[in-house]
Amino acid sequence: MAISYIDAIQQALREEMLRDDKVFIIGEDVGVMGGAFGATKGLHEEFGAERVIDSPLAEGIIVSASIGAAMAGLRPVPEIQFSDFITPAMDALTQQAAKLRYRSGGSQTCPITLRVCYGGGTGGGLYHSQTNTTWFAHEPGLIVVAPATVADAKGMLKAAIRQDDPVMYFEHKKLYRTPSIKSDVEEGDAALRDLFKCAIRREGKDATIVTYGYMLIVAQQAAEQIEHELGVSIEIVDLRVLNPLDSETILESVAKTHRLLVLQEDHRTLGIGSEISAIVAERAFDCLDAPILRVAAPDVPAIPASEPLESFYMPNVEKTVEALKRILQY
Amino acid sequence: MAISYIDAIQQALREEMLRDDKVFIIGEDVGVMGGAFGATKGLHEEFGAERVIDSPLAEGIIVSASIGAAMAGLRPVPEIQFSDFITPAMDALTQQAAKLRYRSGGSQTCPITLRVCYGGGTGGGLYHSQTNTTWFAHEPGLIVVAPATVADAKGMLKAAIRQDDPVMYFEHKKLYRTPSIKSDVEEGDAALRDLFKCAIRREGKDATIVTYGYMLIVAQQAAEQIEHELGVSIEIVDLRVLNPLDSETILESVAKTHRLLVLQEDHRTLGIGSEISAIVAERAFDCLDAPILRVAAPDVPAIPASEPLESFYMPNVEKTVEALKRILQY
Amino acid sequence: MATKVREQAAEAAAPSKNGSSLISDEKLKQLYSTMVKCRVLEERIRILKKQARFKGNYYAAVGQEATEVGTTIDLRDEDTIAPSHRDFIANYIKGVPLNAMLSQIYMRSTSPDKGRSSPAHCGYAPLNIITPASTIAAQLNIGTGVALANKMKKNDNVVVAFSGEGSTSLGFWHEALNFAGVQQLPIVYICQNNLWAESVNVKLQTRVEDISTKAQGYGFPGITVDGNDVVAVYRVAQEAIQRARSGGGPTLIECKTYRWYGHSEIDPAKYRQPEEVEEWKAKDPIAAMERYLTGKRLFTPEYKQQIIDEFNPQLDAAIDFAEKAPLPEPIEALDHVYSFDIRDRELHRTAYHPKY
Amino acid sequence: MATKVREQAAEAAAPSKNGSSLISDEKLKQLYSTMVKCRVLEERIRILKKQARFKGNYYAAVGQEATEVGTTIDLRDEDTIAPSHRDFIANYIKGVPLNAMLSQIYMRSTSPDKGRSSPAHCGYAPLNIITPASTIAAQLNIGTGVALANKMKKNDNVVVAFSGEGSTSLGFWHEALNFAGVQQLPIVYICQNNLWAESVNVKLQTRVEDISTKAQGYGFPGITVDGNDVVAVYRVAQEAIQRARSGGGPTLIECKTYRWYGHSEIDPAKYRQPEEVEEWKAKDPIAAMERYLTGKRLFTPEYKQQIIDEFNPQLDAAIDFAEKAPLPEPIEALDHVYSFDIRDRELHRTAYHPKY
Ligand SMILES: Cc1ncc(C[n+]2csc(CCOP(=O)(O)OP(=O)(O)O)c2C)c(N)n1
Ligand SMILES: Cc1ncc(C[n+]2csc(CCOP(=O)(O)OP(=O)(O)O)c2C)c(N)n1
Ligand SMILES: [Mg+2]
Ligand SMILES: [Mg+2]
Repeated sequence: MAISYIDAIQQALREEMLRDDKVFIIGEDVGVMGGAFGATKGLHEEFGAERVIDSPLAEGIIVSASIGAAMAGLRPVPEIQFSDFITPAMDALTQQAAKLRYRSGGSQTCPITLRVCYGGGTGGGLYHSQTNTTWFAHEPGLIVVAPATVADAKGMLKAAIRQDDPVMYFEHKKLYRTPSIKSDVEEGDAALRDLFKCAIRREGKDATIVTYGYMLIVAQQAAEQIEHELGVSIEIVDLRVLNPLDSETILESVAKTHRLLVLQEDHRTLGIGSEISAIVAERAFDCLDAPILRVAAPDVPAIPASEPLESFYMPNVEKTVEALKRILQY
Repeated sequence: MAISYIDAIQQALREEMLRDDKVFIIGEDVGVMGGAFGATKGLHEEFGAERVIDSPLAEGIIVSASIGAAMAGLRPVPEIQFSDFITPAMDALTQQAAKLRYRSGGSQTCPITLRVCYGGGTGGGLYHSQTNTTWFAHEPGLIVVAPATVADAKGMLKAAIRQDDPVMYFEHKKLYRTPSIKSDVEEGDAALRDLFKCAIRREGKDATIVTYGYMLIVAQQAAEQIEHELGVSIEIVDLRVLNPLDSETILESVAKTHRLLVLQEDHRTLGIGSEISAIVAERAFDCLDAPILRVAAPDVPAIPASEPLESFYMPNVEKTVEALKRILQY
Repeated sequence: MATKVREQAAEAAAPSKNGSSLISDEKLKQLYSTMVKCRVLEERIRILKKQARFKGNYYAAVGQEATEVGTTIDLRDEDTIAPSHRDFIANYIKGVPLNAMLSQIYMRSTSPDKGRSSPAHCGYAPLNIITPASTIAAQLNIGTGVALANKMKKNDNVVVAFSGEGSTSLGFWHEALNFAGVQQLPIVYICQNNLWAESVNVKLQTRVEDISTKAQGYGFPGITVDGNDVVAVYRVAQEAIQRARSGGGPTLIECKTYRWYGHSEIDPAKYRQPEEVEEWKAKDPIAAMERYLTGKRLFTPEYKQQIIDEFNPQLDAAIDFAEKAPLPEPIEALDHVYSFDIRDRELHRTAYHPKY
Repeated sequence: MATKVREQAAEAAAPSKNGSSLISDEKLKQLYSTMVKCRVLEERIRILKKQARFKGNYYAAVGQEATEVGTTIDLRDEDTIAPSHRDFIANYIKGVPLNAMLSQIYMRSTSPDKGRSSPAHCGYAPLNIITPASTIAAQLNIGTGVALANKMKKNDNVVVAFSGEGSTSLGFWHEALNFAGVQQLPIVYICQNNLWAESVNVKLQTRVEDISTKAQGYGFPGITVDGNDVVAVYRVAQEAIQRARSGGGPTLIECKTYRWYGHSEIDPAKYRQPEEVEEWKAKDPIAAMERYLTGKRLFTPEYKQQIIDEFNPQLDAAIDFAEKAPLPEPIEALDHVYSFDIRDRELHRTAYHPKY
């Protein structure tokens, strides 16, 4: 039976906690309440307060205590309620988790899986809509993933918990209950999904859209519309992983289509699209028949709350189609 | 008489404190000791503990107290002793300083000038060599500058203190006392330098190197070597400002030389070079006769302390010349 | 340095040791009437929310009015307050026009922030009210910086900074109070201990009984007061504000109180026992003040009705104003990023320029 | 819950209230001899630095040996320590081989971290010593997580986490202690209050007299002890470690002590008065212990000489080992980023692939 993105997350957590009693959850409101959005629903009742810890209101210790627990052999799955509030954990993530293995010459490691709820378009406003993936995609030592499908939501979370590295798992709040993406998922190990490769979500030959997260839905709608309008075919690459990037899959797609558009919810400057554009301009220059365009939010500090401001901010199908036309007709 | 980069910083601070009694300094060891490197030498004696505040060991409050003081009409010049230790101030910088004007609809502002000592190549190791400019170059609302010359060190700091926006001023520790860049500087307002444009440090027609900070020296040496070897001419663009970027100057240079190399001390992924490459691939595609190459550090968590590891890590003249040849002979 | 840990309401209501006189009848009535108006205001906002007449979330302080009123009512325009998501009504108490506040609720172009922040996150520059981020405790640190500026400018303005008990777990909270202690800043930290941080009970935030104990680690007075006794809160706050104005340094005031409703309008608050809620509703700060005033022959039901009847039309007018006010223009999303305009750059940067 | 603020050396040296017996003569001599070896070790490192025989900086704890030895000496291998930049010698006390420690100083491929961290930042996985970042206080938070794991695993291992008084100003420090209090974790926080954080005096870090007072805000015992009295430190530490092992929760121990030299080997420490330095050198923990042992007829100058004469050859051998040990291969800079290898990707990613 088809389940939602957030149910897939809950299932993954439950299965991994049943499989390995070293796995535990810690975060704000993850226990009694089952999470601000319900991702940990029922786990407190099933596994108890010892393994589903309602932490103090302090993201720094949520992550750094997880690092220490992971060093000591446990498999913590901490949660950041909103990506907007990840800043208190910035040192724990970039200076400790990302660098512990490196600074100890491989003798000390911290396999944590940090779930981060992110993304806009829900009217959440300046501080309940942020992305902030760039800060961490920039940090070697961290694995950063952002599933866009229900199967990935479950399978990548399970794989992340089993991965011997610190993993940041960005879950888009607007995908949590989107009916259109609901799908069946497998159980146990069969549900595991790869943690390192991009996925081709749609085959095409005239242009490539690289995107991730909720924007995958926008990309698919834009592709359909323009294929219908202009009779072209668009390839869609779902990044899935933001760090370390799977350059090969992207380069191969561009080598085939000769045109690239990057679609990101983040604002333009130094979003993940900048890196993808740079990789292609560096390594697949000869394959390009048009400039690499980026459809992104404008460079403003955050997503304003008032409806007209938010919709002006968000990348959408219309903006994507327009940009696609520009490179197709170039 | 020619002065050093760090003396230029000290002069700028002193002149601005004499000009405007709303200007004050706050940070770790900035007072009695005159700063870890001597940038605030003599100011505590001259202006007293009230205007040169030795703060507690807490970067978060150093920056956030400055934000509040700036809101109340003062002109704080806080200091972060090493960019490696800026993480406790991540919220203050990205969620408060960068967003205050925006979230208050322009009714509240915080003109602070945060001096950040950054950069490697001095044997400082993992935690005394970091760059971390990407985190802030990604944040609209912040102005991020990184002077590479003595005149800019003085003039941009003075201009930053007078600018009605939060400015992050990244000073490269390896430039502090480099004899080769010592130069005369002007006094008072005459010393002011622009805060928004790139500078062409060397005119050329066959390829453009875009760089900033200490790497400007490397770029110049590489350019000389290759001009001598191949009889070509290289244009060097000194970014000076990392946020908001001056795209026009870069695009014009590439339109002239048709070849672009970005040289950055930061590791490759999502360094400022990614954005520059993306801008050019997006807006000057037709001008390009070769792929856009990036000379950058490898994607590892930080700069290791042991000498062979550090020199493997650092971008240098040899790596730059090799990359230049690749695009020139393309 | 001696640190006071508990102050009883009774004691607080009596003439205070700093010799200040008893509170005037006028002031007592003002404390009461302001609480009533705040209650009416927030209960109305909750109805508007249920009617889906505005988007976005709201965090009601219903049940905590004594704390908001007792701490804020006598502040000067030049004094700064640093509110959290919970302290929308502090804006009203400090004197923000209802039209501006309701425009904030409706996120209209007429709001103090031109529709950028969420409904409850209200600031107001003309009265030195810091526009809050959602980041818990961040307002304390900025407020601490304002206090530093006041000290450097040698004026006698104070800062009143609000936070909840959950906020005390954050490093920000610690860095702010520690710095204020070292610098002896003119600031009063109001911690509204309403027992819950979303679904998390105070027992999971800290091992201490009284949040005020934490002041001992910073070297300035910490006081716990009955946050539902507006007279006690007022007295304690006045003493702390006086101390701050006269260079005596910071104070941490813990107000033990309770939020009647969920964390926000979308929170059913299933994590709380109904008994607990009932117990605290019985300690309604408004009813308590009515008993106190009745004892002093200062209260009649008619008096209360009169306050409400006078306030409702003002509120209706403000709601009407806000509902009729225009939303921001979409393009305004590009404004107020820097001191200079970026519309042009943003509107044209994506365009491909064949001129190259 | 009652919080103890001061413990006198004398009292500490006497049989402690938890009935534990007097400290054996053997233990007293071990405390002394270990301090002597630590002193010899660090004074030698300082000479090597002056001779420029290794690159990078060093942060000597000379003058603070009583604190390092008294807290660390009786820990089990399974116990974890979280050192700061100042606690290099804690590695020796816990049992790290000198060859490994000197390799760290020389940043050789034979160092525990294969030459990545700076000389003083030494960790050692086999003995559960966390490799420190330079980020002040960060080791406390990671150590707190290890304590959480020990609690969850229901073993009786403890964590001893070190920090200086300057570290107490950081939010990290607060979040760690607050969480340990809520969770009643098996951890002992050792704060070495040596009066200075680089050039900043403790008076500018906090308004309180005793750092141990801060424990009151976290609901567990805080104790201030004479950090130059190794017996007092040992006794107080043993009590705290016992309490932690038996599920009694965390303790904050403030050791009042002093670093004889600059913050690091490049710091002339001009910001301190010579009198202050002299005063503290007169309180040399080693000399103090010699007096104490002499009173017990356990000390002779020959005994001291013997300790030094036995230790020096070991030290010489370790220095020789380190100086002869190879530096890391340049390419190793690409290792230990992830659990998987990235050499290939890094070495080839910049190359342009005409295959497209
Ligand atoms: C740094 C940060 N983390 C998490 C949140 C999400 N959040 C919003 S309010 C809240 C609880 C606040 O509790 P408290 O401080 O007691 O204030 P109250 O809501 O009870 O007034 C949380 C966790 C946030 N806004 N900021
Ligand atoms: C977060 C952070 N900020 C600044 C520094 C630079 N720094 C290194 S040691 C030090 C002083 C530490 O003082 P204290 O905690 O008292 O330890 P001590 O050196 O006295 O042993 C400072 C400011 C740092 N390492 N980390
Ligand atoms: Mg609360
Ligand atoms: Mg110290």
